[in-house]
Amino acid sequence: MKNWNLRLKLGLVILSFFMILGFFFPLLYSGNVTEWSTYPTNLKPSMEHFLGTNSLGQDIFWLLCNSIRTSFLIGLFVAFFSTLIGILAGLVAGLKGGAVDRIVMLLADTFIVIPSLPILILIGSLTKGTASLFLIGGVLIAFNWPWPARQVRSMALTLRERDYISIARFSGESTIRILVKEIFPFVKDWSIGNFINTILVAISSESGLAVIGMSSNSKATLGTMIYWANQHQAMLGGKWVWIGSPVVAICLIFIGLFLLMTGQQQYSALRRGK
Amino acid sequence: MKFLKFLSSRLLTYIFVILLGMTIVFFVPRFMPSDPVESMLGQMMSKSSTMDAAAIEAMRKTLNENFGLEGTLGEQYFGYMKRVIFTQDFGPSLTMYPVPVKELIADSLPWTVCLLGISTVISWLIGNGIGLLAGIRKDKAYSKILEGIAICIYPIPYYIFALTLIMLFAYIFPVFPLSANFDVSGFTWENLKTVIWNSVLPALSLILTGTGWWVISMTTLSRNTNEEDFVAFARMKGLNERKVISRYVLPNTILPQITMLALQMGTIFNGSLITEILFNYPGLGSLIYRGILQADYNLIMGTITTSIFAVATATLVIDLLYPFIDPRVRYN
Amino acid sequence: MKKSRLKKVMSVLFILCMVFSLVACGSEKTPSDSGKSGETSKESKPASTDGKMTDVGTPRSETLIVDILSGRIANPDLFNPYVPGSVPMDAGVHQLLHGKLWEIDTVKGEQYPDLAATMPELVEGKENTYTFKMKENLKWSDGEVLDAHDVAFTFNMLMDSQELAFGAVVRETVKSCQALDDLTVEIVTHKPEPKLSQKFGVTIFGNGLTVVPEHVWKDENPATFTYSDPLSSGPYTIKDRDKQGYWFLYEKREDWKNTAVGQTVGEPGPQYVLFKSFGTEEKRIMAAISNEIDILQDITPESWEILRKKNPESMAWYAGFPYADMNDPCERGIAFNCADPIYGNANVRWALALATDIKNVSLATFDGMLRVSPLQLPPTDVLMDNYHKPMVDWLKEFELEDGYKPFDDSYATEIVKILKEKGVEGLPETEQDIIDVFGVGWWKYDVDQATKILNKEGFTKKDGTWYKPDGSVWEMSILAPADFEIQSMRLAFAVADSWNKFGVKVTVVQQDAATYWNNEATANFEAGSFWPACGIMPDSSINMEHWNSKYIVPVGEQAPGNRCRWGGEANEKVTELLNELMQLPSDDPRVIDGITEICKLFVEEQPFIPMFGTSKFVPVTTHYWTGFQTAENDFEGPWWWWSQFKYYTPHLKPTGN
Amino acid sequence: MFEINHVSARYNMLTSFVNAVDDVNFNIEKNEIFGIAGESGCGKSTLLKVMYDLVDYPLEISSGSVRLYNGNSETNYIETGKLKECWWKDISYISQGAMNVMNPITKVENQFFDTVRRGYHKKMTKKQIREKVAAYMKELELSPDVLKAYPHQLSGGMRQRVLIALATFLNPRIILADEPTTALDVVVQKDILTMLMSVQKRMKNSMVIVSHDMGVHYQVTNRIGIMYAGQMIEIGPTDEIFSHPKHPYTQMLISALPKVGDNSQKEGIPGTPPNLKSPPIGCRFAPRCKYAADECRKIRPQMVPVGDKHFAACLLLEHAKGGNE
Repeated sequence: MKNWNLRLKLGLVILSFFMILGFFFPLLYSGNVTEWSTYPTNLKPSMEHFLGTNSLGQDIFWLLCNSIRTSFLIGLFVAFFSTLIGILAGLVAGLKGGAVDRIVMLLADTFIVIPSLPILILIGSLTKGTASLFLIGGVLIAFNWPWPARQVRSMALTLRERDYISIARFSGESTIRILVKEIFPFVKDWSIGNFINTILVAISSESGLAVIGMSSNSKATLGTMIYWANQHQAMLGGKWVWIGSPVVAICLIFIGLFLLMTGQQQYSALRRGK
Repeated sequence: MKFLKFLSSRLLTYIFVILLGMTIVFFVPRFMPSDPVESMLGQMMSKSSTMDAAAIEAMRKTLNENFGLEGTLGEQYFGYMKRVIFTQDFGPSLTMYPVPVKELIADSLPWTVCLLGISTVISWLIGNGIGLLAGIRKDKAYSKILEGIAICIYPIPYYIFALTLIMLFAYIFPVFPLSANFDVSGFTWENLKTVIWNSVLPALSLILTGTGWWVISMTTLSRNTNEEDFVAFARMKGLNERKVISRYVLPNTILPQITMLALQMGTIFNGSLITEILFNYPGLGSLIYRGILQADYNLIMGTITTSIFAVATATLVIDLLYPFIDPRVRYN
Repeated sequence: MKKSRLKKVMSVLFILCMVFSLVACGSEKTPSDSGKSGETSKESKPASTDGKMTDVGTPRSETLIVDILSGRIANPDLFNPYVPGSVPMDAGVHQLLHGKLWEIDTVKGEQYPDLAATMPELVEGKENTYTFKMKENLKWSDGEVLDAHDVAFTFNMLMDSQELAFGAVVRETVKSCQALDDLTVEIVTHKPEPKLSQKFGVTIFGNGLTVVPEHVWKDENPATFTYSDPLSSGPYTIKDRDKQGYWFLYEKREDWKNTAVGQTVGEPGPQYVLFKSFGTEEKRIMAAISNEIDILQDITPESWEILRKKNPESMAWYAGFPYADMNDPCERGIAFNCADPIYGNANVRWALALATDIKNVSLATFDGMLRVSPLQLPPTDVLMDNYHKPMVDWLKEFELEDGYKPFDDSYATEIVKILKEKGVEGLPETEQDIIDVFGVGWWKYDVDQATKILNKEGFTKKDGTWYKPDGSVWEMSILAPADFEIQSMRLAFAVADSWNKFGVKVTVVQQDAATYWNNEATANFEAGSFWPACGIMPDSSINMEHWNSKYIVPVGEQAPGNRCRWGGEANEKVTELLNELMQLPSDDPRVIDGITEICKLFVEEQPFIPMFGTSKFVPVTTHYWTGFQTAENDFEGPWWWWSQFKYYTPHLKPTGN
Repeated sequence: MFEINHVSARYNMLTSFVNAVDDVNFNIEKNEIFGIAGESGCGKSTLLKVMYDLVDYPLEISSGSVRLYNGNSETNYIETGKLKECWWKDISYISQGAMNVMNPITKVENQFFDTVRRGYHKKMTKKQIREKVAAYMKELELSPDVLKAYPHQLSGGMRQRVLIALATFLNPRIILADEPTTALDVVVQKDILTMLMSVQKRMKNSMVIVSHDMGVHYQVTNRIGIMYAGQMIEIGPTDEIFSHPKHPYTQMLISALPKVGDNSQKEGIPGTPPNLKSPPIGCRFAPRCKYAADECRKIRPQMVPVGDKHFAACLLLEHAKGGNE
């Protein structure tokens, strides 16, 4: 803790701030945040409404907290699984080669070549606009694992040319052990980067869908929050808190994650005594 | 020999990928709970409900015949595959009947390719430049600032970001036209200027938001490479910093980025939906969107197949070229 | 020095690709516009806000700029009105180019002849034979005469062609059509058609029938003819269009005197009319604020608030609250799938109606700028005078099975009170005005009565949640348009909100047009924010015809009408009444009584719970043009997307700016 | 000719310092092979870095300096801080583990090119360089087509050879080799060592070899310095050290070596080296030394001559000497 660098600390502060907003505060609010005309509309920020209320008569603060939670969950869910699947697939493909490689890459390529947004929109209209966030998450995973897979594979391909890997392989170590012990360190940093980026991709894809009304608009996510604000011309109408808060939230969450990532790299670099 | 073996197997994959993709694209829309005829009638009725109901029934029949939507799914599927593979013909657009989908795509393609291609390349260059700086000069102030800016812009939801740009530069300070005008009757220097002038804002929005990811990935990559033994050793050889970076760090970090760029270049064939909607830009993205909203099967399949083909080709090219760029990778 | 070098490299690359971009753009352009070259190639320059020239090269002061409702037009060269995918009518096509046989006066609620000179009349002695006269010395924009022969040609062409969708509509009704002389058209129908002018003339929005010039079409195949340089039978002719389909430029005809509008009203004001799609709502508003657009199509109340505050020269229908025009011929509400065991039960529908907190719904939907309607007919001024107001006494006395009187005439006064508290100014004062603006009243918000009814039907409520008779939780989904027809969309959310509070688990399902209409047609819904309740003339029997029981088909099949699958006794009565009405001429006194009866039956059964008339914010900015119709100057309604637009143009005068 | 005077270096771990090299002081003569021995972690590699002036964060020199004299003059020398400029020309470095020290994506010859360009041959054309390099490779009995290969296509031993060629190509006056033979199998080790020796013989320059393997030193070096816990505790001619090790630690090292025809169980060195963050005040070996007396734990021993060119730092030895007089 004591010799953590600034980035690491800052990142953790920002993230934990949002974690608290997203996972603790919602517990304090009993009502249903998405319910309309719960309060008078368009109130200025005040003691009982920290961020005021919006044109739908929702309390922006509580809405924001819940939105942060949902978006966080989507982001983590998607990022975790797509990165995990991607890395494993990529490593296995890269190291085992042969049929395994071909099959994995065939799948990966198929998903890479199919444009994701149109499909997401298709799904959107398929599921009649009530795409459960879970489904959206699933689709996002399906479209996001191939990228790390390819990347990691090309890394693995170069790695497996390095002597000690082949040594390890000839000395009969199990692939898993090689993966974990010899190779993972090399793809670690990239993977963390990818993980964090995927969180963002997930969050912003969801809000991208939401903006064109294809997400599940009755649920509270940062995306749908922006959607409703847009629907009510918050930007031109200068309802900055309403439209601004989710945007700022997204940015800060990402920046927090990013600082965390780079900070962690510096930290581990220092540990390695480099 | 090895190469031929690799080539053949890779080509096989290539073809398989495209077929698989096309198949998915054929079936997914058909699961849509709507069909083009109905949507067309629906929109007519939403405008005026005076149309005699029996007549609508008759209308539906005529349309169905015109669109060739009879026959079992199987028949339609194989018919479609045959058509596309052997004649590269996607048939007529249903909502813009009888314009052939091909023509629609051909009209939008140059616009999309031009805008997205250029902005992608630019953001790639800028992004990697900044990323490299930030990676190897992590202690310098300017690299931190550049990186910082990129990091702050990148996560802003595109729609909001683009909208802000419009509000800023077309409304509050009306520098650029609010409603872009891409009319080009004949190719003249005048028109070219107009088009470029009108493309500035969309391009800008794409570049600024696009740069971020390149910065991030390049920073990480170059940082790691910078810590590799051979870089340290190069320094020990007393090579000056510029040589070390240009000969050792850059070549080794740029490889994955090139892969990514190639893939990106493929994906531009989806067009960029929100950009095109926001900036009235006549590209593929809005075409796809229209197709989906109005359940225009042929249009959906045409546009998406095009992009599938493009991306697949891009990946194929990478795989074939990679061993040339990176000696460590062999064909196998 | 090392880093500076690096920077140099970067900047050089940057400049390089900038240059490249110019070249690339240039070379890319050429193919995209090869083939079709614009009629007049004009120097196009970036849109200037100085107001001197438009970006299509016409003087701003002589150009009226109108928003296109349909957005970007896919195929700007396909003007054949009878094939799918042709340039949508509301892109200025039927507003300015195509005359119709009969137009509608929405203020009086009557049709009047447009290209025709008379309404169709039954020929004495010959059954099912109607004749009407054409106006004299009408001309096509190419100078050729427009007369009865063109009309006859159009009808016959449609009947002969198997491909044309609208042909089916004509064949349904018309047996034969011929020109008796240059000015007289004779139509023979299969069965008596007292409402012929409503089938082939405008009542709402426009009409499928577009008279086409025989001398151009006679040698063409109507199914494939693109008609890319359409002749005009209206006061304007097309001058230029955007290859990308974002705008169409129309110019006044020199021989405007040879058009119906010219003969009956006078010379159109604007020399040029530019129909242009500005894109998303934000951009349309920005354009209107900076006077880049003169006439806006639908916008949301929020947008109107912004526009009103930021551009003092903008105005809507009413000068003060509620600003919006409320005479739209379709009313909004919640329709039910009566084929569904739950929602097929009229009492359940009534319970839901009583569980609707109409005032809050109104506020949440359009900030209270809404006129309520308890009837199956939209609360337009005309129809209110003919039905809503006369029926108030009956409504007051109307009882449910258990003798409960659901009607509550206090809505208007109540909502005005609430709005006053919210600080809204310029509200109507006198009781009469209040009712004219906000409607005659609606059903009580009486949760207890609703509960009573539901309990009687076997529903049970445990800790705030309703359970169906079969014991399962009562979940319900309301279909709503996704990002079109904003009012219906919001209404759905607001009603869902109300019913959720009542204890029904309601979710709103937003769908794009295709899915939305398809689900309605196949009864693949429980409830939906549809609008199967339109009307414009006192005789709105044609608008109600689609409730006819003959259109009911099994769930899953495409229903040609009656998409609520509303059957049963009451519907049979309605069907009988409709069949009679269809045989009566519109001016027959029995028409009003018949429709009143139908309305009563709908009130009893509520297959569609009518709620509000549609409030249209279709504002204009008066920086360059004046003479727009408003509540004070109401020679017509603000129907910028209707074919009668051409009749407004003579009223518009330049401000000289 | 190459002077290391009272150098101390440490790693800056933000909150604490690790004194990896503590007041080390010795000379390297012309035309000799000097070995630095000691257990891993005793700071020998760090010392080598300091000697090469490869000092950057977190490593820092806390005192002393390194001087490379030109010829025999006393005044004309290059000192720590300036050494960088004559890297590869006057002083070169053969690094540990040759696996990843060559740019993986360029041919071996290119690695020569930048080196050569570094040297006095700026004006040379690629062709000339190629010839020169090829010739040199022949001298070292390396086949020239190695130059056309990519690093990953070479065996570990071959890479190490190339590396040596690379380091000696410009004929520097002193060559530092850090564990040149680790991670190579015995046979290859032998070749590498012979190669090093022959190169040195031809060039008549000095060479410093760091290795934990006493065997290596026995075969190659003329003189050895034994390091323990960051300090130089004994310096002397190789055979002297092997035949009469003076310092108890050295004695243990030597006795731990296998000898021909002796199968008795070898006693390993008990205990572990001290933590360099807070080293003992007195003799750093005291905790593990079986002869250690109380004062050993208080007073820090100085280097004392214990024979011809042979020095050791141990209180016991100091007393022994005192006794003799």
